[in-house]
Amino acid sequence: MSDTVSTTEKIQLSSAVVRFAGDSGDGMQLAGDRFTTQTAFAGNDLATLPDFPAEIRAPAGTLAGVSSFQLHFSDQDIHTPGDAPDVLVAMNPAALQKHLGALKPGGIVIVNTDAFTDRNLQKAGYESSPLEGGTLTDYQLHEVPVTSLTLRALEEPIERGDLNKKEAERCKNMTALGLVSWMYSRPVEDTESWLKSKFQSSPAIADANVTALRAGWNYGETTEAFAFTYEVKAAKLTPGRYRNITGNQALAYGLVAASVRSGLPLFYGSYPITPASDILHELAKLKNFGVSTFQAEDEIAAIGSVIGAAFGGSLAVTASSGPGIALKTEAMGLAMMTELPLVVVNVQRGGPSTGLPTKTEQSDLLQALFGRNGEAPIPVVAASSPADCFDAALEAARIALTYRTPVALLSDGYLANSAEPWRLPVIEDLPDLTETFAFATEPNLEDGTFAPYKRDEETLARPWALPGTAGMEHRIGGLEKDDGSGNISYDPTNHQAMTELRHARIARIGEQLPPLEVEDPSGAADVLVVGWGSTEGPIQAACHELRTQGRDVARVQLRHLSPIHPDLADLLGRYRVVVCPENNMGQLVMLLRAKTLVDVKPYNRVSGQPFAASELAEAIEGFGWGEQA
Amino acid sequence: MSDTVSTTEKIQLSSAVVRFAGDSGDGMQLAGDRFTTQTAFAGNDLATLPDFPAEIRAPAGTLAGVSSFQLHFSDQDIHTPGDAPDVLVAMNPAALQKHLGALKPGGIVIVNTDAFTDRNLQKAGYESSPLEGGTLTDYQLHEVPVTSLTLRALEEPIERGDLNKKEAERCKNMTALGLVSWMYSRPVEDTESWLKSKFQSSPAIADANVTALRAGWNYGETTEAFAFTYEVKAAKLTPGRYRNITGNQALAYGLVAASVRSGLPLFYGSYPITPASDILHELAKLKNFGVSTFQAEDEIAAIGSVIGAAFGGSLAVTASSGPGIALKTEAMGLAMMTELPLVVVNVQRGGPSTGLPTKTEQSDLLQALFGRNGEAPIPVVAASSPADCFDAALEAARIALTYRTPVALLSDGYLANSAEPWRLPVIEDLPDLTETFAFATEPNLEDGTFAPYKRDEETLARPWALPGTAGMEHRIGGLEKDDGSGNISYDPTNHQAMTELRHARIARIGEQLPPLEVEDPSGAADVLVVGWGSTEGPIQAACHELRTQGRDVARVQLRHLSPIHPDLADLLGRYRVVVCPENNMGQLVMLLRAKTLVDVKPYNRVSGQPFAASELAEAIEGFGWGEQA
Amino acid sequence: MTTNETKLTKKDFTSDREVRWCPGCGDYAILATVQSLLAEVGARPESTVFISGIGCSSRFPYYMDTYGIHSIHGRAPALATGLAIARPDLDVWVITGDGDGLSIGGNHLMHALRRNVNLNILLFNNEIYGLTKGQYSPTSPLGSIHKSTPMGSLDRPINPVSLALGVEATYVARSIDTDRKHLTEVLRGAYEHRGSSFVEIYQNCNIFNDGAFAAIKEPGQKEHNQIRLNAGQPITFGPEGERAVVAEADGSMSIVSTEEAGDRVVIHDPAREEPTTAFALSRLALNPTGPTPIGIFRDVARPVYDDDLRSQIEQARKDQGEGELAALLDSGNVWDVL
Amino acid sequence: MTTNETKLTKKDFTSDREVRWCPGCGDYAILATVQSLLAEVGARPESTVFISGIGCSSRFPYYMDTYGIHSIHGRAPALATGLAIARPDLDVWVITGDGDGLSIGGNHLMHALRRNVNLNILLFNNEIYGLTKGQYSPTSPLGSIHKSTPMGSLDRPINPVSLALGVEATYVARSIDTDRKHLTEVLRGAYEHRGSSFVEIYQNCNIFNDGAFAAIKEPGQKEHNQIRLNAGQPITFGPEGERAVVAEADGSMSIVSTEEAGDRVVIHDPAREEPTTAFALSRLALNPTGPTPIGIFRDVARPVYDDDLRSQIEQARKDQGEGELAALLDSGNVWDVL
Ligand SMILES: Cc1ncc(C[n+]2csc(CCOP(=O)(O)OP(=O)(O)O)c2C)c(N)n1
Ligand SMILES: Cc1ncc(C[n+]2csc(CCOP(=O)(O)OP(=O)(O)O)c2C)c(N)n1
Ligand code: SF4
Ligand code: SF4
Ligand SMILES: [Mg+2]
Ligand SMILES: [Mg+2]
Repeated sequence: MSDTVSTTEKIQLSSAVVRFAGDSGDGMQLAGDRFTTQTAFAGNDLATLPDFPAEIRAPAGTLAGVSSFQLHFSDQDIHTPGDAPDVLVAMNPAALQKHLGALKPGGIVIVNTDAFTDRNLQKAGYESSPLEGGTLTDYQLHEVPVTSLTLRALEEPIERGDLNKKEAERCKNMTALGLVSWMYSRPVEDTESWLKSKFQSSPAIADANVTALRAGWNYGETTEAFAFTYEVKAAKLTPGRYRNITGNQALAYGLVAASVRSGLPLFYGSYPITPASDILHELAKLKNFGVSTFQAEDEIAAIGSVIGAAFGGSLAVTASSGPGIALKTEAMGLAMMTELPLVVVNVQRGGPSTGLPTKTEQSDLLQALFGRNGEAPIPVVAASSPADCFDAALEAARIALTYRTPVALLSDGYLANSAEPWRLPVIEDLPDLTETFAFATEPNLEDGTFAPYKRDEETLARPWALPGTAGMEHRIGGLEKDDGSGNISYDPTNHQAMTELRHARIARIGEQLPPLEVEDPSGAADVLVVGWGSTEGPIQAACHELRTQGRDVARVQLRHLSPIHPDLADLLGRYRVVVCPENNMGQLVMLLRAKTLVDVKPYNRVSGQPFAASELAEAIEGFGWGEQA
Repeated sequence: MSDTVSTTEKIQLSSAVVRFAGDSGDGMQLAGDRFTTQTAFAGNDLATLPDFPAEIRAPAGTLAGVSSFQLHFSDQDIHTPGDAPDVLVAMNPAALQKHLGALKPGGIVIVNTDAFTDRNLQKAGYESSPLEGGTLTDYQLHEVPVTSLTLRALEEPIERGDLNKKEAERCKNMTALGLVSWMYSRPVEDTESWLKSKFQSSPAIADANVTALRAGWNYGETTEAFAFTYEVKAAKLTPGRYRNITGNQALAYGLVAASVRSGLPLFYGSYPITPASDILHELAKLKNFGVSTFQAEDEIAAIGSVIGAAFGGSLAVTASSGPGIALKTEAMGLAMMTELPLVVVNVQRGGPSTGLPTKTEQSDLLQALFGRNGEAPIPVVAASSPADCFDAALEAARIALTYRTPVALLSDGYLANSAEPWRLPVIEDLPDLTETFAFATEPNLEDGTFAPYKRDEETLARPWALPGTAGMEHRIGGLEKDDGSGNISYDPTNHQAMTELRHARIARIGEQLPPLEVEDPSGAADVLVVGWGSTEGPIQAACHELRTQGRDVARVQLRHLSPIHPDLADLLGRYRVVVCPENNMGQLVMLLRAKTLVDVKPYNRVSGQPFAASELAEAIEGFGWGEQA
Repeated sequence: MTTNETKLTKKDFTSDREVRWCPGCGDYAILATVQSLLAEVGARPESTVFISGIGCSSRFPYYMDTYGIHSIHGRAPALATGLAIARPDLDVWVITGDGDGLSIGGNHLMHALRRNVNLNILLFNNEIYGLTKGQYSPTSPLGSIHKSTPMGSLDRPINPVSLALGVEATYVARSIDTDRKHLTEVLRGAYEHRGSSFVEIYQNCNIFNDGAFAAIKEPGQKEHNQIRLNAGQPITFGPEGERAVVAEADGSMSIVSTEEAGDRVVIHDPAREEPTTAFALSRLALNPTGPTPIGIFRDVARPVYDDDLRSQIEQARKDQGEGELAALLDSGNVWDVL
Repeated sequence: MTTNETKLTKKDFTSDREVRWCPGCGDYAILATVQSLLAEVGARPESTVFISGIGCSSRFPYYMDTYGIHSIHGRAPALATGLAIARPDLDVWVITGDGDGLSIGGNHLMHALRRNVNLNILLFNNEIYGLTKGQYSPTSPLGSIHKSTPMGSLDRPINPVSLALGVEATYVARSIDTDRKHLTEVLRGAYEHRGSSFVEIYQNCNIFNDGAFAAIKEPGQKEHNQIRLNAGQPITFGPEGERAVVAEADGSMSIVSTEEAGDRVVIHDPAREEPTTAFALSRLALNPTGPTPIGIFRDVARPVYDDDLRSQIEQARKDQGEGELAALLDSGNVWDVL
């Protein structure tokens, strides 16, 4: 603390990482959300990483109960929620205990001293207060009595009886937000109006929160505790209208977009499971788009209902996470066998078994590719960022409708809950899905009968004839069928032919894909990083870091995991070293090695967290130029 | 038909292939079974291939209703039910229509002329009778009025009213058996006594069958229709006591043996499904071995019950086929996570989805390896012949008990229903499974508490403490757990460590396996055939064939698919060409290529039938020495 | 129900597939009855869908010249629910067996019934697993000796009608494969009922469980054992109607002689709001080996799940207006970058 | 039941794990009651096993210092069945929720009950999916507005007691999380009952569904709405017992004033062989928003699946003699090669 009078000076930064941490009850997610919006309005590029404890509330003050929200914002475009935070707001000892380790050396720690009671210290596993003694000497410690600040600011309304002490105390997250907003020169007006509308019903609470917010800001301004404030100028983002969006929301919107762009009603049958449930909640609100949401009795019924709806002509979608997908595998085989278009979303979480429901992982790739009985190939598509979930959903729908097949769409817990700014697309520019299919209404055989498995030459898709269409009555099912007529067939050669055909259909999808997009600014790279799904951000950031260090590295992120793009084998063959980082034990690596016989190097991490860019850069450096190379 | 009087002469053969074919109602499976037993008693080595239509009875006389049984017997040891039959017995036109194509050029066809009515011809899709016209000129046709022969032989008992015409007609399969027995100089006494005991309750029926059997024999002897009879001398089999056994029966016995040799009661929880149901039926008869069989409400409940029983200290086993295994995948993840010993049998059938329930296929390998959510590695073991199902069951139990893990045991429809002579093992020579485990009864921590995940250094197995043991109370479950204590843990580094540990456990199994057994008589082979499961017979036969043609070819059949034997990569690397034939689209091939980066050549066939040795020999020749090489 | 256009015949509902049940199987009779009924009530093949699971009975859709799905074991009610929600214009039938519908599929059946989705569910009860060649099923009598139970089955059978009533199914009936007239009437009721209809059909499997229903099918026995439920009629049975069903003080039902019953005899009313009485009737027989009620146990009008789901969509459109994609994306906190 | 050795206390059944339900959750009260009961009845920790599925309620086993499995969603009854068959010497308890036990797990629950496996099944009914943060469940009242049903739920709730009686569960009871005395008695009955016991426990989820059971929990309301079932007692309720339950001529039950009821008032008898009366009682309330029966609906002795399974094994041993592996392999058609 400087004891000499001095006006705090404003320091310009290119980017900053702030982490709010506190008890589940402290409203850190909300503070983080608001700080994110303010930051977005300030025109920065940003990425967030919420991290909350497993479903059930842990006891207040304990380590298990700590909830945190990290925001990375910059005047450049960025790809990750950031590695080590510059600023940590710790609302109680447990939050400090859990997150101090992550903080940048010399970083700023703001602690709510009021919460550092013996009881709380003990719950957090501190023998003595870390505020005394050496624990924090390497950091810039700011001791702020956030709770009492808040209560003092709200004395009047409390006396007036507009709100009770408990309610007043709950405003302390706004006090913290106000202080941090001041530190980073973030206007709070929008948050004020947001608070007013959120608490319309109880103006007293609204006012209290606004007062607390301002109290926080003023504390920064008036006390001289803070020597500096910071400013991160607006990023040069592509012009357009933006909003922040999480992966689950983007995925839900993508499905609605697919419905609108295909003209097919969206049928969404699902059974709740973390972290996929929010897609159901989101869609349940959009009934005015003609969306039918069905909360089934279990995951099998959910996909069953979706197969029925697809047969009836809906854009049919189900979603779950690993354990629920396991239950759907038999029915996915039926959908594949009956060649009906539907999308099966897997918002992957930490496995195996019940695993780590609230953590992220990419370990269901092989399940998506091979987790069915028999030779049952289906396309697999992955989303690579929160906003990309929107496009990935459209692409999954496009493939399902064009080729009449179930499609696995992979997201994960990180994408599902993190947010990033999203430039709103122009509706007319979205793929026109009405071109992907036409319902069959006329018999397709000379003899005037209908053969439900007589295929389209180009796509190998079978005709989609809807119940209600006279003259097209037909029966489908899970037994092997005669190609063309679709009648049950036990003929050995037919089974061989059909099996090959079902593989050929998937291969056909690949043949009709646009070329792979490889990022290689210098064009001189001889090291390639291959990724899929949510690792794109970290990989992109890591490559960026390496390039600034003069390393020529190229990267390609796979949208399609099945089929593998036909050009991929050639591509991999062209590099000296190929590295594949995954949040699993090497699932894509296995596929790539088998298909290309290239010695692809795995870099695996299953900690329930996304990769840190710096860690990844180091690993790639090692494979490409270190001893490991 | 020779019209000159001549005593039929006896021709010595090294081996022969006979196929009985007729309507489902004609009792061909029984005729085949009996011929098999007689042949076994004659000391030949043999292999059988029953082939019946899908579950429901098709209308009599139709192609769909045809049921057949093929027997290959020899004075050498053989490995397959044979490719093209030397003799085809066709009890009706449909049987002729369906099977004539398979017959050796110039082979013998015995038809039951009585069944060649216009109605039946039409049902079989014949415009005109194949008996007239050129259809059969390339074969040795024997027109035998089997039905009327039978009825004539039974005139008396019919008049006496001992049995009615319908019952009498049903004996015609014995007439056919008698004739073929005569052709191959097979004594029928055993069959006579077998018939007597089978029809104890109705002696009239017993006598009728015996009479028909003799009538068939005498027909051959007295008429001069047959110019030759044949003899296949006894094979030089290893001395010992033999019986014929099917894969399902051998597997059931193997499980009972594992129970006896481990001292653990066998708990078998299952839900019926073709072709696995017979294991349940077999075990249900063996209650006096202390076997508990539980027919659950579905496959999920079946494996659930098995997990519960394993927790209680039983040797716990469940079985199903592809579609049912799909339903078990979530629970298999729980078993893996709770590290309980149990065996999950998959008697594979034609897939995908409901597929071809009565046909054989090997297409559930990837499902067994990767068909679970998250990183959930489990050992996978495969049986390679009907009798080998016994040893495979013991091996699966050994691994489950030693390493405390669920084990996938793969059989298939061909192994399940085919029979081969089995030399009875000496019980004492069977693995002693009591050495694989000891129940934990004492706390394993200094502080006198019990840590259910504190592992054995050597096997990495966790202690198995049974309910009922005071002081060892503990809780397990599907959430990620702290290594050692087993308490729920969301700690990132612990999750990383546990994930690696679960993979290490499986690897450990491989490190403790005996060396791979490679068959390479000349020791000069530079072509290797890698196989797994029921392809062993055909591969063995094909290699034998190639060697007789002077081709040096080696083969290795994998008992363990997970973990892959640590020496395998080296082994594959040592050959010029490596070929892997599978009854799927290349599932093991993918695994081998990924793990070894060796360009293993796939040879795939999914026709619902096992490979024909000759076809396979040709394919291997092509890869090893043809243009493809 | 679809409007009647040109009058169709049984043939119009018969597919070109050769029927492949065992000769003598009860499924043949049911198939014929359903085909005739559909023609008679003026259903349209193109607006009719049969969805089944796996089992002998579940081969049914292949023989109907309508739309159909032969799905996977036990899941037909789930597929049918999705289709019924998506397509109010269709008549959706579910064909299931005692194994398919009560063993592996029990949960889906139960939930479809409680939701009262607009489906007609026919359960072919042969008290056996036919397709897998003869294991006991959830409806097999206690002590049944079959392939997997050589010493007799140990679990008490499910009474499908009691189960359906336990989850308040709105149309619950029972009939017999070969009693064409009775089966037709019961199926007609199911067809006309909006919401879930559940019909248990006793079906003889002459290969693996022959004669399981002799007591209520065979002349000489059936006269004594069939308790025919007729709306508005007193529940009496026997050759001369000499036996009657009465309610005891504790709400249970028992069988007494008709004169002893006097005016205590229960008058059958399928329209009772509460399933209690119907439940009591269903308890008169656990397996059809003695006096057994057949006919319509319950037939009440209740809100239909899929109808209500569609009305919510309409309501939402009224309240919020037809959804606008651009507006949806452009909602919440947005900002412009110039 | 296990024999009582040294007298244990509640502490002996309390594990060292920190209990992690939300403050105020009804699960705490149930946990405490179960722990005390086990000590009181002389159960042994080592012979007691708690098996649960997934849900807030299913975390229960972690807090018991007994053996336990926190299994997967909905499957606990299946695991428990296997364990009960394998180990007659154990007390096996199943802990499940309204979602775990009636939604995804409905079929296993139903089959465990009809088999009458020796289990004690406790269903914590909070009419909500707690763990997944508040979606409606199969017991949520029609029209419930929760995360997945913003315009209200459309499916009629399951009445767990009706369902259990529909499959003839042999011990069926209902109690309330915070009514320690009542809950203890009902659980004691379950513990002492051989075969499947099913206990529905109304449990308040104060985070996502607070007050769902106010009508029968809150002073001022509960006196009017709790219909306490006591064996041998007439079924009357209300502050002065002024209301009574009577059976109508058609077997259904209704509530009338006690004097109007006179001697028509139903005398409660849980031991009735037929579930009909108990079923009728369960119909008095669909959701506990008005007069609702609590207590033991049914308690009858029936053959127990796992006991019978073990007797068959004993029987087989008697009849065929203890199995001999060598003899088994050496059976059928064997021949010697010399
Ligand atoms: C997932 C799955 N499990 C098991 C089977 C095997 N299976 C097919 S039908 C059937 C039961 C048939 O019984 P039921 O439903 O009564 O029909 P029925 O044949 O008697 O008409 C079984 C167990 C299967 N096909 N799929
Ligand atoms: C296979 C599977 N599907 C879904 C889930 C997600 N899930 C966990 S608990 C639960 C429902 C919990 O509700 P309930 O059983 O009533 O328990 P409560 O939390 O209310 O005590 C769901 C849907 C899961 N863990 N596994
Ligand atoms: S097995 Fe039984 S149910 Fe199946 S078709 Fe044959 S007779 Fe009918
Ligand atoms: S969410 Fe509800 S049920 Fe779950 S712990 Fe919290 S209060 Fe209890
Ligand atoms: Mg059946
Ligand atoms: Mg609940």
